[in-house]
Amino acid sequence: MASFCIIVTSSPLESQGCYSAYRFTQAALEAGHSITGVFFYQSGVELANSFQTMLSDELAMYPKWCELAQKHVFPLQVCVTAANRRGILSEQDAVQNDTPNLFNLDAPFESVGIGELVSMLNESDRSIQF
Amino acid sequence: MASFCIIVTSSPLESQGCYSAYRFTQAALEAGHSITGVFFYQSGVELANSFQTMLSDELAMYPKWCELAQKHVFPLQVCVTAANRRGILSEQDAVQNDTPNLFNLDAPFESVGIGELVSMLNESDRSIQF
Amino acid sequence: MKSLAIINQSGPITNNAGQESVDLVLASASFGQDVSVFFVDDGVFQLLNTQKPEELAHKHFAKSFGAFEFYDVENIFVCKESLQKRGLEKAQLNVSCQLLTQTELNAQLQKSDNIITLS
Amino acid sequence: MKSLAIINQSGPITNNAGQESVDLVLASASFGQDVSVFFVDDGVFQLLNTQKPEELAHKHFAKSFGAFEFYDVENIFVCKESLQKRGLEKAQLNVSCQLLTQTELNAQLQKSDNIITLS
Amino acid sequence: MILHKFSVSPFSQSNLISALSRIDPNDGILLMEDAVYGLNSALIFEPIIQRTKNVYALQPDCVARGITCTEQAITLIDYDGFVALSLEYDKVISW
Amino acid sequence: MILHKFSVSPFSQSNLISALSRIDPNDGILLMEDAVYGLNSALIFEPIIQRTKNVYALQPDCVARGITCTEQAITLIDYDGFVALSLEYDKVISW
Repeated sequence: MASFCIIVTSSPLESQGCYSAYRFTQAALEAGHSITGVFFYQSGVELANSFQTMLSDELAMYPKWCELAQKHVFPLQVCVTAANRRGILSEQDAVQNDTPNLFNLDAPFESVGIGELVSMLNESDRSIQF
Repeated sequence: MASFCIIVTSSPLESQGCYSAYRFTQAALEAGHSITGVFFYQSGVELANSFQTMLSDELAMYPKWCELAQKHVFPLQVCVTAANRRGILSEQDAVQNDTPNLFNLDAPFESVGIGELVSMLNESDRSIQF
Repeated sequence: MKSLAIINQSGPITNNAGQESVDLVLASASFGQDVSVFFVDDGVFQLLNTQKPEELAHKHFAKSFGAFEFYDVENIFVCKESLQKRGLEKAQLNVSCQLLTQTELNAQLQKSDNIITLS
Repeated sequence: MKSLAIINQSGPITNNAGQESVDLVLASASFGQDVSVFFVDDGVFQLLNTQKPEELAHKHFAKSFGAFEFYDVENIFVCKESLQKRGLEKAQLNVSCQLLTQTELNAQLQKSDNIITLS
Repeated sequence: MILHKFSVSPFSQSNLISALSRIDPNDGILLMEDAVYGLNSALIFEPIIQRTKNVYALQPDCVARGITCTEQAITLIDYDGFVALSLEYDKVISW
Repeated sequence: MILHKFSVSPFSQSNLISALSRIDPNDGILLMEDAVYGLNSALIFEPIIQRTKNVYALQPDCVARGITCTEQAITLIDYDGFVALSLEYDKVISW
């Protein structure tokens, strides 16, 4: 059995990548492999925006990722710099801005530095980017 | 002198379009033309996210658009459906969600329906999409 | 009222352009705008009647094309060259439409006051 | 420690990929990762020494390429075919680098444990 | 050996054609997302299957788009097969 | 008459080549943003200037990218010229 690091760099609405990554992760877990974690970078960070509101008949990826990560206990890490550039702020960012309630990056997503990606790559047998 | 409707459909960080639209708008105003308004649609709505935080040496388009629109008094209209899908909520959306402070679409940007685009197109001599 | 041409350039699943094109077509038409819809380049893949976006839990927004006629959107134009290049024939399309050569496409676009592309 | 290949595929101004590639290169290198940087396809335009992104108020992030050597990032590989196709020569490039044929490029990529593309 | 993964339409973007000569005959090629549209045109898939014998297409992405694969040299896989394939090769590049 | 505006790199995306035959000889073509990279290759700009005599490139976008235009048949304009051009034509399409 192998361990995977999943990297998502594509925007949820501008690419199928975020959905493909979800299906790959699901299939890997079902086959008995483990997921070291998912790292969201570039436009991929847009998936972590908790304000996303799809119409009722549209595919909503945010709750799907939350559910999968909580069920199988793997981290959803979001690059803090890439997220801030795209208007995605964690509670810590909000506190620093003196507007402690104004954040849209919440658990199970975590705001991290790029160093966390390096750690994940080193702990995983394989990385796959979507 | 002519009136322009500016349509922005490209993401601020994934395309130069949002910047090109800004320079075009500025040049049109300096030449004595008028701007009926700017309509943000598709990924273009991402420009309206008030949480965007660029590093100090990076180009920040959000304040530039706010300043230009306030100086020359033209509307910055954001399609509500496209914005909600991308995690951009107005105060009205936040009130409806029973979280009245949690919004990231603020004045001078306005959350509107697509009908406003139709009105702007009909009131303008020319439309240009970026 | 001015006329509006809406040009689809992307396939149906890769991004949200198709759905946001439908939103734009129906809203504009319901505000009385004279709307024409064009499918060019990869946009012609939105018309493929064998698509099953449900396979990927995606919404089958192309079913909304059937509603166009109730909004008096009758000008649905498809680029013949784009179809041919992609190995598609008119019988595989999910909406009644007119196939246009590149020259005819240009002529139709000249008739519209405003043109918006979705890609 | 595993080795990491970072492949740049986009020009410098159109999007944020170039800046976010530099962020990734410098952070990975400072965490002791063995990093190689590749410029292929439109990514080679990031290397053009005549660029003046200031003209469009954009940050000149390519100046950070000069810092790569201080982080021990010495493997900077450029696709020869991509340069030729775009009318560029080695003398026009802003960083000291190795030009690779397509076969050599594949061989270098085979050596890296992980590969990330930025486009 | 590398698994080269392509996700965008070869009709609108040239990254597949550009990358082809960088691919070793022992490497693998996976067509998924909009790249499966290439299965509709021999002009596109012929150079691919001539480059390597190891060519795969993700069937759920074909089904969703209404694309059928008539070329015997291309192996259709599902997500389970995709996971297995990513482990058969030493690494995956997402062009 | 239509002004056809192109913004993406013709080296990586095929929309310019695909749209070319849809352009009338009396229409105009504006190359801006990454489309100005096409000025570096005669293979790309020759078919463009053969399609119409009215070909323009946005100079600030060339300067920012370090691209020089050596082809006399292409008129360099700035943003003021872009505004004027958009009014000379009946409408603008952003491909």
